[in-house]
Amino acid sequence: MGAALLRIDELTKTFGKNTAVDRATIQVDRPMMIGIIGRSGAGKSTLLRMLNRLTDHTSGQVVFEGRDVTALKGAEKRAWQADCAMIFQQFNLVPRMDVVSNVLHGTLNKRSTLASLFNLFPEADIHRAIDILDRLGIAEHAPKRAEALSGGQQQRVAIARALMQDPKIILADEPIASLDPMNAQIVMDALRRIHEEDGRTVIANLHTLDTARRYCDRVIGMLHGRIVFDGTPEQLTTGVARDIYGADASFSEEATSTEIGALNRTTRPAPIPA
Amino acid sequence: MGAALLRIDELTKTFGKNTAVDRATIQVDRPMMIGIIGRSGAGKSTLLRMLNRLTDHTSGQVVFEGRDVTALKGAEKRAWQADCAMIFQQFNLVPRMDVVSNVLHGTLNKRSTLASLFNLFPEADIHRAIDILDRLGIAEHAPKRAEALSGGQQQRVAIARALMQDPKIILADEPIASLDPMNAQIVMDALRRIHEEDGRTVIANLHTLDTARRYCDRVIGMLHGRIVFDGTPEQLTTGVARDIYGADASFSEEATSTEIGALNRTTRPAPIPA
Amino acid sequence: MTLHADPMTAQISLKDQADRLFRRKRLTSLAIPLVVLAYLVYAFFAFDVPGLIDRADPENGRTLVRDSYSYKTHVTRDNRSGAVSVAIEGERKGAYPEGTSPDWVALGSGSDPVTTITLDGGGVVTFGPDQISYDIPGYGLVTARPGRTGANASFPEGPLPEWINASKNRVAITTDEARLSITRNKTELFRYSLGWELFFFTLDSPYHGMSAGDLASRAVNGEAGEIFHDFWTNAMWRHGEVAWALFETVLMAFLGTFGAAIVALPLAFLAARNFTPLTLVRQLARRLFDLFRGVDALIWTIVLARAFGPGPLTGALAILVTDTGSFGKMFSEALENVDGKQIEGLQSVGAKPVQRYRFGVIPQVTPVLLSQMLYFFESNTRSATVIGAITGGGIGLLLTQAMITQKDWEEVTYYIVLVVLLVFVMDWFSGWLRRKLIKGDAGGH
Amino acid sequence: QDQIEEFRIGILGGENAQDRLNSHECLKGYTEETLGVPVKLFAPADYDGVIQGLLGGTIDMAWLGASGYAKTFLDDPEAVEPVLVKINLDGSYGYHSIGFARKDAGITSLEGLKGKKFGFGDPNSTSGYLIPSIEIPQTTGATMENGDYFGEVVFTGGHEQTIVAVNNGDVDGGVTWADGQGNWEDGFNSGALRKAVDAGLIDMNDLVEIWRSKPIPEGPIVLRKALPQEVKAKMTALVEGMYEADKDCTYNISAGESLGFKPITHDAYVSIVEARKAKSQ
Amino acid sequence: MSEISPHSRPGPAHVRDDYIALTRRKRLYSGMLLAIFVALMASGFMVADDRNAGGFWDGWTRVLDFPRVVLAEASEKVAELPGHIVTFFPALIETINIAAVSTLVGALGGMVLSMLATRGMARWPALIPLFRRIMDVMRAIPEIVIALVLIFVLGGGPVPAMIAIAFHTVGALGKLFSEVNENASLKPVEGLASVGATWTQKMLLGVVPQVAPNYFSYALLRFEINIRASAILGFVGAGGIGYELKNAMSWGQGKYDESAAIFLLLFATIVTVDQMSSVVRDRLTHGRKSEMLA
Ligand SMILES: Nc1ncnc2c1ncn2[C@@H]1O[C@H](COP(=O)(O)OP(=O)(O)OP(=O)(O)O)[C@@H](O)[C@H]1O
Ligand SMILES: Nc1ncnc2c1ncn2[C@@H]1O[C@H](COP(=O)(O)OP(=O)(O)OP(=O)(O)O)[C@@H](O)[C@H]1O
Ligand SMILES: [Mg+2]
Ligand SMILES: [Mg+2]
Repeated sequence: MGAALLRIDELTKTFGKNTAVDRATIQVDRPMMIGIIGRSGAGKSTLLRMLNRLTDHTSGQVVFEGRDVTALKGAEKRAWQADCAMIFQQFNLVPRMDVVSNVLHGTLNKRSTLASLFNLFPEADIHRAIDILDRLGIAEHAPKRAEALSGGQQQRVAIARALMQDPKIILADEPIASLDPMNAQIVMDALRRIHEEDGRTVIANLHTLDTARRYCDRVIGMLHGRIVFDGTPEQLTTGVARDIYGADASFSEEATSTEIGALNRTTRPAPIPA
Repeated sequence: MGAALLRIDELTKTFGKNTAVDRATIQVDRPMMIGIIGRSGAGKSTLLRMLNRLTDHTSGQVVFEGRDVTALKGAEKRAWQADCAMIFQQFNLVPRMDVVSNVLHGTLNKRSTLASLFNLFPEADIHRAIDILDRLGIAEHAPKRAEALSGGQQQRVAIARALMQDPKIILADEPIASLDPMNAQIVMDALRRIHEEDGRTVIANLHTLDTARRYCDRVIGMLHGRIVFDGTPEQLTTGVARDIYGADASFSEEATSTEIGALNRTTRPAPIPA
Repeated sequence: MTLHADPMTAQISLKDQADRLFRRKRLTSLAIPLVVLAYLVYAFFAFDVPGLIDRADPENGRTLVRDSYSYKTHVTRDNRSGAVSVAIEGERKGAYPEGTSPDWVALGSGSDPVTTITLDGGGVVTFGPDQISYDIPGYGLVTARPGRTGANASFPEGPLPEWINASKNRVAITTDEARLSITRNKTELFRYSLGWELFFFTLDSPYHGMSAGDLASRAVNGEAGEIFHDFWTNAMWRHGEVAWALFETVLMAFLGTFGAAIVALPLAFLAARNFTPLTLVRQLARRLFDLFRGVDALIWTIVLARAFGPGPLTGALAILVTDTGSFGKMFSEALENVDGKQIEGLQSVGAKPVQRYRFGVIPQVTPVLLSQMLYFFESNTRSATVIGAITGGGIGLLLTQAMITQKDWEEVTYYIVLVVLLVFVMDWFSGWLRRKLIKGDAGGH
Repeated sequence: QDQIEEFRIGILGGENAQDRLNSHECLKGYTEETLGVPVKLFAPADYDGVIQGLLGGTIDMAWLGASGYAKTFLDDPEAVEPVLVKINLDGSYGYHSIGFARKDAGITSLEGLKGKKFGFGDPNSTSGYLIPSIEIPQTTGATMENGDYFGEVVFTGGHEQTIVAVNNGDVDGGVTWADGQGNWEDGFNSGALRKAVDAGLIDMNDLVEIWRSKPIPEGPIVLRKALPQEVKAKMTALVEGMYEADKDCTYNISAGESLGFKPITHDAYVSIVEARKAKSQ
Repeated sequence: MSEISPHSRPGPAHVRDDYIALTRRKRLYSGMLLAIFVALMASGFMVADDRNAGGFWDGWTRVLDFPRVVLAEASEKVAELPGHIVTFFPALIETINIAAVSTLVGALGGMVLSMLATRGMARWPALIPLFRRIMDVMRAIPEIVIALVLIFVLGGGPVPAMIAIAFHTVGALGKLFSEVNENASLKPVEGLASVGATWTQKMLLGVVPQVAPNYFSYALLRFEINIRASAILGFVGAGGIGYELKNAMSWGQGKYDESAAIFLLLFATIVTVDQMSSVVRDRLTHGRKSEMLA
């Protein structure tokens, strides 16, 4: 894997006078699970959206497997988006359509426009979609409408759609922020398993420290659009966390936690190896 | 105090086949603060609503100061309602109207419909409303809309409305169930103070044992519509509580507690004298 | 603590504040009804209600109400030839064949030339060869000898009651049971009877006057076709044509509404901010919608009638044009309110723009659009009644024409009942369809 | 262009739409027989509906009022041509505009209406508007503007409405049409008053005649000029011969007793056209 | 690392078959639905075209004939337009008055009826279905029918139109209001009931403050519709601008300039009210337009 898998080079995004992402530089050499943490407004979402090309960058470069992703246009850009799945905090499914159809949307880029307009997906794809749903434990909901599912189930449908894309990289923008602790755990477990079993790179924005520690191989901390930390979970001490969150001494890690049992604990839990 | 102040006699309410209140009999000889406890669905709300005549009873009788309250109709019924204030779990204020108006609604029964429609409340009433609000510590919110207040403040407005009625008896249906522990305490303190200072009878449905113990002179336990306990807080042992809640051995008192600090405690608190 | 330096003064100022608040509230709560009242009083006089009440003719109302549930039989004598004819509503198609009459009329014949009419209240009217008479119970006998010199009527002693309107050449007597008018040329008696006469069969049908049981047994014996034919082509009520008219009304609403939806959908994209960034195009589309909407369907009807002539198509097109305006506006609003998250989700998988519309927009807006269309379909059924009155189609034409001639109130009643039932059915049907389609999967497949 | 696929007949108001359609069923049958194409009948709600149809070429034949014909002619002289006119029992082809009022209001002539409310019928009606609006000012010497001679001048919408409005006292006087023959107490032999009397709506004892116009020519049956010559000839012959062939049908289509239809040309309506043109200035 | 719990669930093969069967069925249904709709539209069009005097395909080339004639005359006499506008302004005021009064009366009636027909608010709960039916009937009868009947009894003029529109408005607004009522919280009502308030007090103090913005917004929308309705009723003799428009229009050539002036007035009014009311309504709440144009 000599050359870098993904190289983000001085990537910058400004909204008017406001610099949302400021010369972010990250290099990923092998598939791994990366967590990005930071305060609200730190630029995490903007960074991921630039990777997926949902938002155009201002300057800098993203190179994936030697290809300049930031320079792509039209059909090529869409082909890259098909290779780079994105999972959203609000799931961004089509709520009135059934689960399988939502998953099948992952193949839209590969299908002719006309066939897809009439919702004509090949049977093989339908089977694969159901297999993926089965892998995520929600196959029995296949014929239901997405809106009829709980948040955690919907997020798993979104993951299934991402898997349906057979992507080279999966981006997840706060995938568990709208979920209760129980569902959050299921979703994070699923993402981790996808990384481990399929060997895909997963980059996830996370708003809680302990989730990042628990699931990620590498943690990147952002503050005011800049990358202020990049290391292993073990290197992420409370002091470093305080810097990232720009918090004062009253910062308590539990305050950001959504993990089950956090309320019952009085001592910090031992980090669980990912 | 020879004759009973309030006598509830075999009062029964059935909804279809379901008996919500089953031959409840209670006698109150002097003004006191009474707590009614019981599981959800035990019939507590129905009992209070029958007292206020919001719900019609099926059989039995309620006699207040020698008058058969359950037999009243039309204007007489409304006059009784004016004498018998009710406080609700959800406050039941008019959210879009200001606090003073909400309090003044307590006098509606005494005012002509037309006058109340044109907001022709006597100045003396307005002043009294503000005095009452002041007594409850929320006078400064007087001109605000009720919906702009926090839950605890809204419940105090509801209490103010009740006081405005100058009632002979105050009923409170789970007055603190929607409140956080801090506000719950303020509201219960207010009710207790009203009982003590004005000598009014207060009957409150409560869903937590410790509140009942802490504030009431007498506790009534209901189960499946029947009164299964009637005694002093001291007589209310954990065993009795278990009967009332129909709980199995796993019953733990904290599970029902909302009191501040409950989460921090590991041992049962010493009962605080009312 | 400095804020509450003196709790007493703080409270007094609070009370002042509250007093002020209530003064203001009183003012508004008094002012609004007063303004409304003042406006209504102004309107009362602007509309000249007092004059109207003064002029209103309750008799017209009574005629109307009576006509709506009863019919009148005319017994007419030509005073010159002496011929007597009997006809329901005085119409040719309701005429009794020569020499026949209802049983309360004893027609004169060669031997006894006097026609005797026996009324319910005991009154008897005779049409003799020279003399007409009406024996009015509780009043007396009125006689008349109409001829060149006038009606020549004579009345019992005393002043004329107000229900007799007599002049030299014309006498009209209105009693509860009948109305008799005598002029030089003609004598006519109207007798009111309950019901919608000839509703099922006209006099020339063999089935007239037959009981339901008889009809049923004949229907079973193979006459069902004839019976239905006689009913369906009833010349008095014309059930067949009325049914066609009802159908035409629904047809106008149907074509107009759904045609408009088909036209408006693409235009709505042009008028939606998030789909058409070009302000000029958007404003153009919106003004177009305003024009279509602002001109009422009725006026479009007049404009279109020149090109398409009278008929249901013109009505349907008028509805189509107006509703294109309404739908265009509402659809574009719905499009502006679409949830961007779904579209973004599709964008993130690399979907083409058309695919994004298909899966990100259409499923979202379909239920909104569909329910709007069905609402309009229902209310357009009602509008089509009015439009039909102008373009010459549907139940509306029958209704307004029957009203304008001001005599066939029983037909008016019949049509109103039908219109109301139709609107009810459409209301129910559109509600049912809406629930069905929107709950079912309207978006996905 | 000398072929037609269908023939469309427009029928003017005055009667219940269904009655109108019904009384023309016989004509429809004869026409289908004569022309060999399907025939459709249309009964729009007002004069204007038929006129617009003739102008737009969607109606081929209609029996117009004189003023309606003038309107059609003024809009487009090439649209239609008059072919036949109804002949009254006395051989004339005219009728009158009758001004009338309530007897109990004490009005007996136009003088009595001074400063009062006056009602016309439909603006396109000859007897209900055009002729009285020209002849009445000649009598009164003042215009028909509001407040000039009459206090207020309104359109009631049609003959039937005028009669009801006068009878109710909503307007103090109005004009409508009648043949002017027969007796007042019967509402004359034919016309709008007669229909109202027959329907039991009014009692002629309550009303008085206050004005009568000069004879107004009966409106023509018109055919669209663009029709093939052969069709026009056939239709004219058909209607003209109707009185001989089928008296009942003649009664139906001429709305009462008549001697059938006789040919007529545009010349008979020149004065009406001029009158209407003058009104349009 | 916890496993994704593989509950007891049907095998994917089973799910697959079910899903594919379901999809086929749905596709069939929606295909059928679409086919029926297209067939209805096509045959409906053909019937209408056949029963019309002029055909669609001949007619649409002449669509602009009439507007052209009107505009030609109007532009010829453009100098007279301002004068006409002044002349017809009082008629416009009358039309607006008819709409305003009937909206007011209709809104008041609709308010009372809707409260009587809403569960939890009704004065006589047993009569709820009765009041609902009353509203349905009031909504179902077209204004023009009531107006014509009243013109017969009362004579022409604004009052019959006002009553007719108000009658219909009561039904139409009543239905919308009762939907608003269903979403209103009954807690304040119960709170007022507990102090012994009368029904009127409960409704006006407990319900009206909650629903007033929605009521107001619907009433405004109705006002807009009623202006059009009152203009239309002028066509059948109910006075106002519609009466003037009809007379001018049906006279035709010679008065097309008047028609144009009246039309301009009416159109400007409708657009103004439309814009004003949508601004106000947007500020108050989002009204549902679709249900209104009844
Ligand atoms: N479309 C936009 N237009 C203008 N400014 C934007 C836009 N999107 C983001 N920003 C700004 O860019 C900065 C970074 O936003 P971003 O959403 O990336 O932060 P984040 O770390 O994802 O925060 P959060 O945890 O709240 O999602 C913020 O200041 C935000 O206000
Ligand atoms: N309006 C009603 N119609 C039918 N059943 C009712 C009604 N109100 C209450 N009930 C039933 O009566 C029983 C007693 O209800 P009630 O509300 O009095 O209980 P509760 O002790 O107040 O419970 P909670 O703590 O949930 O308020 C329950 O079974 C309930 O379902
Ligand atoms: Mg973010
Ligand atoms: Mg309860």
